[in-house]
Amino acid sequence: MNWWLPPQASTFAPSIDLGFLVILIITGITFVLVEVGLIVFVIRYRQRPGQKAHYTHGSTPAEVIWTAIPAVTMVILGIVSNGLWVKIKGRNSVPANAYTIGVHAKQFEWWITYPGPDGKLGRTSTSLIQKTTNPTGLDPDDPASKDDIVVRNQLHVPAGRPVVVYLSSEDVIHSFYVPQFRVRQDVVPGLEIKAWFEATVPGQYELGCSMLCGMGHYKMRAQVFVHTQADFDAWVAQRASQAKGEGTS
Amino acid sequence: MSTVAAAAHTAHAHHDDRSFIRKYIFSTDHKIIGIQFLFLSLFFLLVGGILAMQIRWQLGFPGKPMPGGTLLPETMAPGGVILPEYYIQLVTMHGTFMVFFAIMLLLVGVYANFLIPLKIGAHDMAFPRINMASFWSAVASGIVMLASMYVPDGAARAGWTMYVPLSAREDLSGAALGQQLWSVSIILFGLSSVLGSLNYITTVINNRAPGMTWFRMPLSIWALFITAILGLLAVPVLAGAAIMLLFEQVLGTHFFDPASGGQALLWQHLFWFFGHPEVYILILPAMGMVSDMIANGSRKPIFGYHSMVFAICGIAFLGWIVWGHHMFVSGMNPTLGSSFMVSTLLIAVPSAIKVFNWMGTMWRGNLRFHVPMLNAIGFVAMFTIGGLSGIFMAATPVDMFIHDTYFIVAHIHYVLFGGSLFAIFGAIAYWFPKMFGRMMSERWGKVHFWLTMVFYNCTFFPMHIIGMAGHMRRLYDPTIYDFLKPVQPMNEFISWSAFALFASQAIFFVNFWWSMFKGEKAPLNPWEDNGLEWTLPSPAPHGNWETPPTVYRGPYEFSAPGVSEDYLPQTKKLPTDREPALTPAGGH
Amino acid sequence: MSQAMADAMSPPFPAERGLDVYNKKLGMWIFLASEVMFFGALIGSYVILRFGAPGEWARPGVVLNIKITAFNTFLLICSSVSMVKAYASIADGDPKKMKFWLLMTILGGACFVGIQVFEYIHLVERGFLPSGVREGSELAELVTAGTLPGATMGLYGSTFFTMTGFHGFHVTCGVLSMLYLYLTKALPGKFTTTDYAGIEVVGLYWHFVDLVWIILFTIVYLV
Amino acid sequence: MATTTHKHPPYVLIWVYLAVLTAAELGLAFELPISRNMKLLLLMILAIWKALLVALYFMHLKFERWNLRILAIVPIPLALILIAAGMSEHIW
Repeated sequence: MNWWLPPQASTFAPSIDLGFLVILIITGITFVLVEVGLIVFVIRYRQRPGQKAHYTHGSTPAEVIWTAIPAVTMVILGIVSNGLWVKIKGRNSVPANAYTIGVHAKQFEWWITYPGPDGKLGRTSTSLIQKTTNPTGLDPDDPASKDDIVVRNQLHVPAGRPVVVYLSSEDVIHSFYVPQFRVRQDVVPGLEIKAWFEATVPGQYELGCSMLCGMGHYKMRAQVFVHTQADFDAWVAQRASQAKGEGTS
Repeated sequence: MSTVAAAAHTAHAHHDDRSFIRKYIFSTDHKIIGIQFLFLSLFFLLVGGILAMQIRWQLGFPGKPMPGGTLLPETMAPGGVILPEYYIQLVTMHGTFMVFFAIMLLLVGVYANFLIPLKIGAHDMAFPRINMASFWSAVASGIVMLASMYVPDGAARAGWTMYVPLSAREDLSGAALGQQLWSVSIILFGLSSVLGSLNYITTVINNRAPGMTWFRMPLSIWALFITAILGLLAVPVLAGAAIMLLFEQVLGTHFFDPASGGQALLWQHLFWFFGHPEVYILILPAMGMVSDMIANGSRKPIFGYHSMVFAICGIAFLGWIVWGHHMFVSGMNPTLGSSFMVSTLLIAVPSAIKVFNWMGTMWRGNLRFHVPMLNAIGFVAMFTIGGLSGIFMAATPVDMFIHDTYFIVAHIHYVLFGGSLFAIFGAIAYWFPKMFGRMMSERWGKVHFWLTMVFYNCTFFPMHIIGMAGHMRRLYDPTIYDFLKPVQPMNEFISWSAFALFASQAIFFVNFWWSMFKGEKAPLNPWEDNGLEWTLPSPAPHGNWETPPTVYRGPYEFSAPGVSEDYLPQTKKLPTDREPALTPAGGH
Repeated sequence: MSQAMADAMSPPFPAERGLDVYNKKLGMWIFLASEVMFFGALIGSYVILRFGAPGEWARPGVVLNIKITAFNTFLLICSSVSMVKAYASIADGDPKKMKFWLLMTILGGACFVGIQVFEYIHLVERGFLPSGVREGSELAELVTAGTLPGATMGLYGSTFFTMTGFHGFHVTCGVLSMLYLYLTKALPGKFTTTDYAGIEVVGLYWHFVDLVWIILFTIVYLV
Repeated sequence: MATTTHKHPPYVLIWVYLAVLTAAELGLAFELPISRNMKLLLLMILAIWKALLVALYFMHLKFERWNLRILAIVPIPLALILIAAGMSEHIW
């Protein structure tokens, strides 16, 4: 098995992995320092006849040093992490050219809506949700919803283009998680939450629910397909014509 | 006037003519209540452990019939194969029992009760009857929680954090009565905890023996005192939230119901506003007791006593403003996320002070490796790992990847098992003579420590690695996911280690019960410690002291120059010591 | 005054100097701190929910009867004054007056609870429930007519009944404990000028309950 | 000390204060030509004023030692932090 983080498949992955590595190095040094120190002390200062412990109540310089070093390290770590955080989750972080996808979560499936040729997602409303005929509650009166494609448990995204997913939940809190993209965002009923990412490597991945959402939580899984832009366009066109065919028949 | 009252009160220290029931069951004696809490919480520790073993079976061997699983009813495990709905009950109840009824009761219920009066030189708690009420409401709460596992549709199923709307709506969770009983039990638990806390705080503030100034208190008492403040102020918030949840389940209110304007995130804010101070409730007393044991085992004064106290206070203060780090990916306002990240990272500072000061205490010491000392060193080593892995979660971008994975599971177990539980094993051995008048077996205590240490690390360290692989929490069957199929051998290894870990606890169990009746009789001061409790016979009589002890110094004066032994009890008067000023007689 | 008391009711065991407040009083203050957090959670939830509510909140006075509640508020303030009078009387060495004022306080508290129960019954009759507005009730018609905002009535009911209900529960506990004091301590004449801890401690609780009501009355009934 | 007469705060005067403030609050509840926020502000000021009167005089905080006062004040900022964080969700 893989003893490191999963393969990288989005633009976030390298920077998040770098953050992970940096923290691992910082904590690793501390870890070695403390554990080796403990072992050395345990061996060196074990009880021996005639030995008397050194009577001291502490040392202010030493304590100042080991207060200041962690404090400075942590503040620097916080500032650096915050830059990345704002880039990923900040309010205005979604790039303007992002492709919009709607993700609707319900116990225990994902319904993915693609905007079709007009590039706009139709309006949705929880009151319109019908279990089989309208699982995401698309409003048929909205012109933008006419060409929308709704697919169950399949997330198709183009590589090399930012994608913003509009997350909505019908019942409980779910969590949108694609490990290879390093993206996680809870899906909270009553809130519309945006999450964006840019896939880089075409291939097949998995979308999982990472928030306990009921007894079927473990099987709330969807396939993620990262296509090249051309393949993606072809897929959308194919699905659109398929949907049209179904609509007219 | 005060002398009259004092005479009336000190009288009961001498003769003890209480009936058996008043003495051992509905007792108001803090030591008996502490021992009652010990039995209660060890029972719940066992229950939580049994639940954990079932979880590990399912994760290691998904879909295979569990040995002994056929004893479970069809609704849980038909043919011994655990069902998904039973699995999430296991996960929920394991968390609930361990956090609330095992660790919290073990630390706060047992040791705050047992140690505070003994170590500060008080007769008893300030309010003995309220103390008794606190114990019995904890019992009631525990019974309700246990009962919830036996109702027709099973126990609560929304994880120990009870995130709404899953926990609030029976049509979504599949459990009605079980969920309601969870809320009722937590409300009762909140009552018990508040009653206990107000007792501890009052006692520490007002009932210290003459000479026991604030900065002569042992660090265990400092930690328990600060913990009591955290509990006093945090637990009512949980009780309020649980009441709202109960109303949501029973009366159909809309606090957390988004369809009627309620907010799902409100629960998370309330829960974690309680929940993060709770995390420190679960670790601070352990830190305090470990400080006592390390100073004793090193035969050296604690390194930097004052900064240890301030670190405890600092952790407790920061504990109030970091709860949002449980909610980084919850859809919370991202700006709030940034501020919570900074405050969370700052917690590393007081934690580092504590770890380095413990090491400073051991430096140039004369280390005695008795069982409490071994467990205390184990605590420092393991808490360091748990604390360091917390930094990964505190950094928001990294948290986005590892949140809700086994990395978090590893982190919490390193802190609560590797941290708190090792401290508890040490504390049990350390104060066992004071409780029962007999020593626990040193040899078997060491065997237990080493086996636990090895299997514990084999169980929880690999969880970091499967968490890095992206293994989500609370999955009934991880092999559903293609990317998790390769980690299955690791899961299997974890499960075997967990079984071995559980089995090694049998040594502790036997040692505990055997020593209680057959153990070697305890000498007056078995660890050659300075604390006030060791000036009393073991077990200490009702009312503790006939004449109040007088305290001349801090609790960590080991190996002081000019003293023949390497310890110097707090009550021992040296020619240079002055009598402490008593409470001024003529008005303040 | 408080110093004199600290002497009389100091801990019985010679002890290191604490807060110079006797145990029971200190314990009550600590308990009140936890009560602040409890009501803080309930009131905080109300504020957060109302702040983020989908639409307008019902205008004050449409569902709840402000006049009766204003009278109730006044009653509770009066009972707070009578409690403090009882405390002052016994401190001054007048048990007879203390008994009178304590009884007045109990009556005031009991009336408050009675009026609140009456208010609840009336509200439920009109269709106001913890889960919102009952179908086909008087208030449901107001919702249809647009006088009341339908979108937030559920939240209104939930928060109103939880907050006032728990306050009422606290008042009831206060009345019961004062009754207990009256019957077991005040009537047999056990309170003296040097020992009236019960009156002071229960009084603290009682004033706190009054204080919570002052806040609740403003934010629930008037805003 | 029993011989000396205790000096008590003017409880009845405070009672009158409280009654007047309650009446003022009641007056604010009716339609007035002031903005909603202004009304809210005035009501909150009145409520806190009343609460302070009760705490300072009836609960004797005015006459207690500073460390007991701290005990009474400590939980309030904590509750305010909670409320502020909860509300910040909506200032998106």
